[in-house]
Amino acid sequence: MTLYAARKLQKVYDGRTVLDLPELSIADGGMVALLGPNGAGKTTLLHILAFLLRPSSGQLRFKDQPVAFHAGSLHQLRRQVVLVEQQPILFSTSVAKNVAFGLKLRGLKRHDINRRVDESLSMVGMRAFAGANGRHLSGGETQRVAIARAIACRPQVILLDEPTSNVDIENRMAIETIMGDIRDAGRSSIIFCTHDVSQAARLTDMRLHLAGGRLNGADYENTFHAAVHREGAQCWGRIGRRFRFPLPSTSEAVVRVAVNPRLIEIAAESPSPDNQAYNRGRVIRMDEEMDGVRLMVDVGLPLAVILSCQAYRAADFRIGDTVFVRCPSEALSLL
Amino acid sequence: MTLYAARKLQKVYDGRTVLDLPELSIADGGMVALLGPNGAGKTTLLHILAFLLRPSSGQLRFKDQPVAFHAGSLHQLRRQVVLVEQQPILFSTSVAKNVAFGLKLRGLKRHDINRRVDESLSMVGMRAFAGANGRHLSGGETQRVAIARAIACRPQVILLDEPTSNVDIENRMAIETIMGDIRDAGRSSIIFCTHDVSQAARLTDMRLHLAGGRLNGADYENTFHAAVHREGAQCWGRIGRRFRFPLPSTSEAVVRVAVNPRLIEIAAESPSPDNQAYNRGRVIRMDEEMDGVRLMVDVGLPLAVILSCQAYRAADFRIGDTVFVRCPSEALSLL
Amino acid sequence: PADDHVLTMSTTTSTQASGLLDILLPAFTEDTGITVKVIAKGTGAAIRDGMDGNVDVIFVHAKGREEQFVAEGYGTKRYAIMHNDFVILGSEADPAGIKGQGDAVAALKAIAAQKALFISRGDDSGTHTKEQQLWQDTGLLLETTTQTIVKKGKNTDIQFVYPGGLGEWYMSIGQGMGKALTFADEKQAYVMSDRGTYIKYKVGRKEGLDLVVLCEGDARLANPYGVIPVNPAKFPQVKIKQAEAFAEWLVSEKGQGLIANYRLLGQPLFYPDAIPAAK
Amino acid sequence: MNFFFDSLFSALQLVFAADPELMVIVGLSLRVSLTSTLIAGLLGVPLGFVIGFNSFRGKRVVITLLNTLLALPTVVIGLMVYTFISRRGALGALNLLYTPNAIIIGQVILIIPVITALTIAALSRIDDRYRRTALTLGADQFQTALVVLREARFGIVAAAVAAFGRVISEIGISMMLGGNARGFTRTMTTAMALEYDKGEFVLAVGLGIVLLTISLGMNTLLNYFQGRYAE
Amino acid sequence: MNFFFDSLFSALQLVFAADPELMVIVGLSLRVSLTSTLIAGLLGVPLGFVIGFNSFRGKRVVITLLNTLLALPTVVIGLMVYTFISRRGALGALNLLYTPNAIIIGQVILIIPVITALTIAALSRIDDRYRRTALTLGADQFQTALVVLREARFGIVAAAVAAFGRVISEIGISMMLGGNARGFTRTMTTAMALEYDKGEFVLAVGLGIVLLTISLGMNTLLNYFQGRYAE
Ligand SMILES: Nc1ncnc2c1ncn2[C@@H]1O[C@H](COP(=O)(O)OP(=O)(O)OP(=O)(O)O)[C@@H](O)[C@H]1O
Ligand SMILES: Nc1ncnc2c1ncn2[C@@H]1O[C@H](COP(=O)(O)OP(=O)(O)OP(=O)(O)O)[C@@H](O)[C@H]1O
Ligand SMILES: [Mg+2]
Ligand SMILES: [Mg+2]
Repeated sequence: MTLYAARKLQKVYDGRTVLDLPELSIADGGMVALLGPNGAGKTTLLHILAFLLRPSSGQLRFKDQPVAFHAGSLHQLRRQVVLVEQQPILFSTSVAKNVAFGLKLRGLKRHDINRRVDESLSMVGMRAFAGANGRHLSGGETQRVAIARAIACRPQVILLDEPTSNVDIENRMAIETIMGDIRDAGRSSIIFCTHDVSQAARLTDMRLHLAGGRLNGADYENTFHAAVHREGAQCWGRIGRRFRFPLPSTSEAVVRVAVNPRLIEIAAESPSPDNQAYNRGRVIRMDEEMDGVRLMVDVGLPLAVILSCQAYRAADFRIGDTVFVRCPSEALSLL
Repeated sequence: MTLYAARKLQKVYDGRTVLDLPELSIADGGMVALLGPNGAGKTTLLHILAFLLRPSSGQLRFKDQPVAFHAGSLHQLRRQVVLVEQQPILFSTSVAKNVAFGLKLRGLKRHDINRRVDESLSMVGMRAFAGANGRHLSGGETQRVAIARAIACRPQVILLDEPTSNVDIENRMAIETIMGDIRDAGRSSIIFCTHDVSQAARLTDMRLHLAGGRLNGADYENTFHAAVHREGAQCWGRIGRRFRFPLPSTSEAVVRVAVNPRLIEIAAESPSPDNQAYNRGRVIRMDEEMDGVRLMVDVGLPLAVILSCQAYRAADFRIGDTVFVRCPSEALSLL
Repeated sequence: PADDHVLTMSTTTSTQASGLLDILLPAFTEDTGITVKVIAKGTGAAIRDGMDGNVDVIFVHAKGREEQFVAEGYGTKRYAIMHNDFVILGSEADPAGIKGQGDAVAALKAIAAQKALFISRGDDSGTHTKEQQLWQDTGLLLETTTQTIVKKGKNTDIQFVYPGGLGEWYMSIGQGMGKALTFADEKQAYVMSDRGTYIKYKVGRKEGLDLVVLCEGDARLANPYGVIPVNPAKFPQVKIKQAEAFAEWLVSEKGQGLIANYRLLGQPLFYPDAIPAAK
Repeated sequence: MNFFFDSLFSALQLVFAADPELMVIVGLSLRVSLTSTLIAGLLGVPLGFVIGFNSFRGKRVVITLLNTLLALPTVVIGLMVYTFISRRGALGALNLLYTPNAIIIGQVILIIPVITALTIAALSRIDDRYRRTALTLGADQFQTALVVLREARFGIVAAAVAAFGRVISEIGISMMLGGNARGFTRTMTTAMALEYDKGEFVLAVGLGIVLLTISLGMNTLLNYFQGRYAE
Repeated sequence: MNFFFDSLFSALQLVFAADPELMVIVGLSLRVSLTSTLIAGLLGVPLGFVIGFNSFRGKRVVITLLNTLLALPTVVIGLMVYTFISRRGALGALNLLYTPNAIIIGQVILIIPVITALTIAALSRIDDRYRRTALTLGADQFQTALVVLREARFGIVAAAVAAFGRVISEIGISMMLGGNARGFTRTMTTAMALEYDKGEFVLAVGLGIVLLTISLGMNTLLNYFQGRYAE
């Protein structure tokens, strides 16, 4: 079953189209990460998927049924989907009552409510705060209570908008574990936004990349503004202070490019020292990815390069090594 | 000159001491990171340093002058310090007017104001939004404008509360660059909170670790709740599902421990397979640190281990390698 | 207008509401160049205004209290200007059967005997004072309530006299004449009113009244109006010259004539007292 | 000053004498004002919600009209209601005129715009996230309104308090529709107006002080319950 | 209904005849009410800020007292002011009684509690981050208040509109302190009261309709400027 299927979904604010999805389909029972730069439309999309925002045009189907955004029937749909906002807000009452809110609405018995409230708060490490006033919590505490409040409802779909942005390291792990457990138990589908690419990689097998309101295959991780200049017949793009790469001809002065981290060439030594397409850099970080290793190369700015396991074993890069990277034209997409 | 010097500074809410600093001193002209778990008191401290919150007791000196929190003179002090809140708010007018606000108050000429507004917005990549309404921006956009609004004032001290929590990758880099430039130019001192340890490591040489309102030498990075159990005479702590380590005797069922990442022992093979103090793990990430390399080892939860450059070169760990880690008692602090 | 060409007068609402002042004042201003600033309120409050020195002259209808006002030195002299008369009104049905009754006291007795609904203004106005007198003349057993208040630091009693049956058939509404008429009309009850207001309400407006005059002509039903300049000996700022000019003008042939000729739909409302034959 | 002390002492005497007539008047005033405030609240708060929560064409026009109705004079309300409920009016048969219920009808009309306009203003600054959060946690429209109401309670209580103050101190409607009949429809304010007309200023202000004392009592009670509720 | 149409047509006739007396009355009403609202705003809004912004012992008591003053009857205000400005009063020499200024004094007293209480309510839901942000960007107390005021403008304008509605439709004070002297202190409402006294109900409501029209005009203007300002 498809959980969500959208066609020609658009959201327009003051004439500006901030979300524009000709086609989108999300399967039931999985965990999906929504990635993309600020203003990409991630929050807007989540609000629509939570049935809280009416799209300007287009169709949305939920579990194969069309969603009628103007009708009163939304209430039934909303019961199945809970959103945790990017900057969640707690009702100005106790933390426990905040978490109990959705449970009371679902008609649970007092006893069950208390149990679930305790359970959910323990999961996010906020049980000690059950009696505290929701308005006086710190940023990360608030975020964690909001997550507890959502999962306590055990909805079929949980939408999380940057759920760990203000959460400390220990609890970030705890929340990722909760998300993984929920996915593994198949209880709920989870869709979440994040700027933490490795978090997305760790947790999900489906990642949607939004930019400028559109879905694109291009990798969000290496999305940059590049200054364009011309040397003879060749167009060059420059990112940051020194990273340069050949560009297809363009008349713009600044372009937005996405560089596919899997198609970047990386070598321990420059094949020809004069080749301007090769940029010197240092390996500053390495991360395990689902099917390989992500290197972060400092070329004046951090560039992600993903190597397959074999390529990584073969090349044997170490932290601090000097490397040379080149962006072949097939790695580039102009946005 | 010391920028801030605090003695016996406390903040108490409803009988709970959320900040308790017997002694604190921050030098002028540097960049300081404030680390610590949620609810540690980071935001509270920043608010006090911004002269926006009155401590419950104790003394604060700013540039060697005592700060009189009850007096009207605060206005003069506040002119020198600008805070960007954890969840910043923009005035409900245009983005440009938001950024111009502090400049107008400082009596700049219209022309200079426009220039600086442009400049600051460009720095955070929000120039295209100058005319947009501040209330309708996305989370990351808001955060970036708030940073532009603060740096436009060119204050002597900039306080940033998790400045990049909602910012996308490209702009996170940009903001780190701006912070670095400001530090390098020696224009302003910067004090910022973050949960991103590598960001703190990259940018600063002084890091303050807060936990439960107190400064402690223990490393924030490896701070965990550990379940205590007893096997014969020996006390063991367990973190997550399987990571275990010997503990000094304690009567608590759960303790909070900090594990110093520089004192953890790590080896490619377990010295004795039966030694329960050795935990099997996988290297999932490596990061360049100021004076070494940080390994992230998945032992059921991510444990940071910092190696010196030589040790790293010598051990030659790779991503995906299986390793064995042990926490000797000198690496542990009970909090 | 310059300050000494403005005269401030407090008066009862009836003189204003009847429309008489709209005839008198423009003529007076034309003759003398003096503008009159009219403050209309309840009789008690109007007299009070004079006692507080807020006005230069008062124009009211409560003969007893006016004489007391002069006697206590607040006013210089009472000028008798005009009178109209009171009538007792009721519905056509006339449950107490007082139609044509020439004796007001007898009419009230009949109403009380029938316990027919009677609306009293109950506001200490000239009309109310007159009504209370008539009730006293009936010799019926009257009731009194007393309230004690403090005035100038001393306890003072305020008394309120009414026939038995308050709230049963006797309604005390504490409002002006017009409102008492509306109230009585609504309840089809008996009410005592000055003729001027009655005519104004009965025929002067579209809504009309379903009340008719049942008892009239008793000498005790006369309703005299007086004008009293405020005493400059008490309040030196009083514009005594203008105030006297106004009073003199009202009792002059011109003023008396205007009063005599003021008619509403052909019915005279007031009868001049200084020159009864004025035309 | 003398005058003020006279009034104060008169007020004290009235209260200590526990003048039965005064008690009746006070009781009526309270009953009428509380009922009007309650009814107007039950109508005006939801109305404010409907207007404040939804965006529709002409919303600003509706708000402007509401603001205009804040200037509805009591005489107009009194006369309009009068024409309906007087003997000759459409509802004459109900015999409402010169009863406490007539006052209530007029006062409700008087303060519905007040409560509605102030409810809208109170809602205007309630973070939209409260509404969204309630909805996403499974609340229906009504439950969501309750959540927002809870957050806006300070403003809405202020609206109700302002409305109550307006009606308990109101004279025109009580006079015109109630009729100030002694023992039946005489309220604190019509009694005061009467004493004023009679020139008994001390008594008028004395009654006013009694009225303010009652209002103080009501507000103290309210404050007490708000305090307990906020805990 | 007939009655209503009669009144409507009378109102139209009054307006189209551009009766000079009516113009004077309308002018005075507007001048007095706008002045009172302005003065009360200049006093009440800052007062609301001082109370709302600061936390001090007895704050709740102060708010309770303010709420009590919302029930201050016009008769009491009228009489208190009267005793001060009447000839015998402390300020008798100023010759204020029965002038438009006397009305303004009384009306200002009437609505200061309204504006103050509603300002406090409007501030209660303004996010404290606005204040902090203004302060940290270098604003002094006053500039910070302006920032918060700007954010709370909807609520504060609502307070001012409610206060304006209150005074322009108010009768008691205008009557007692103004005296309803034709050509001097006759306002829309006292004229209405007079017509009502005379039994000219149609004319009274006609005047009321004119008054509402003026109030509509004022609110439309306000809405227009608010709209422009919000851009
Ligand atoms: N109510 C609104 N009116 C006008 N523009 C809006 C409104 N809400 C959002 N936008 C714009 O729509 C775009 C998408 O916003 P959205 O919040 O969905 O971004 P996002 O992907 O969640 O970004 P972030 O990573 O910063 O949270 C932004 O550029 C924002 O300025
Ligand atoms: N007004 C308040 N009343 C009561 N408790 C408060 C108040 N403000 C903060 N606290 C408590 O003080 C503690 C410290 O809060 P603070 O906001 O300083 O934490 P923090 O270190 O910034 O956390 P985070 O990483 O989540 O932002 C928290 O536990 C919080 O619940
Ligand atoms: Mg977002
Ligand atoms: Mg914080």
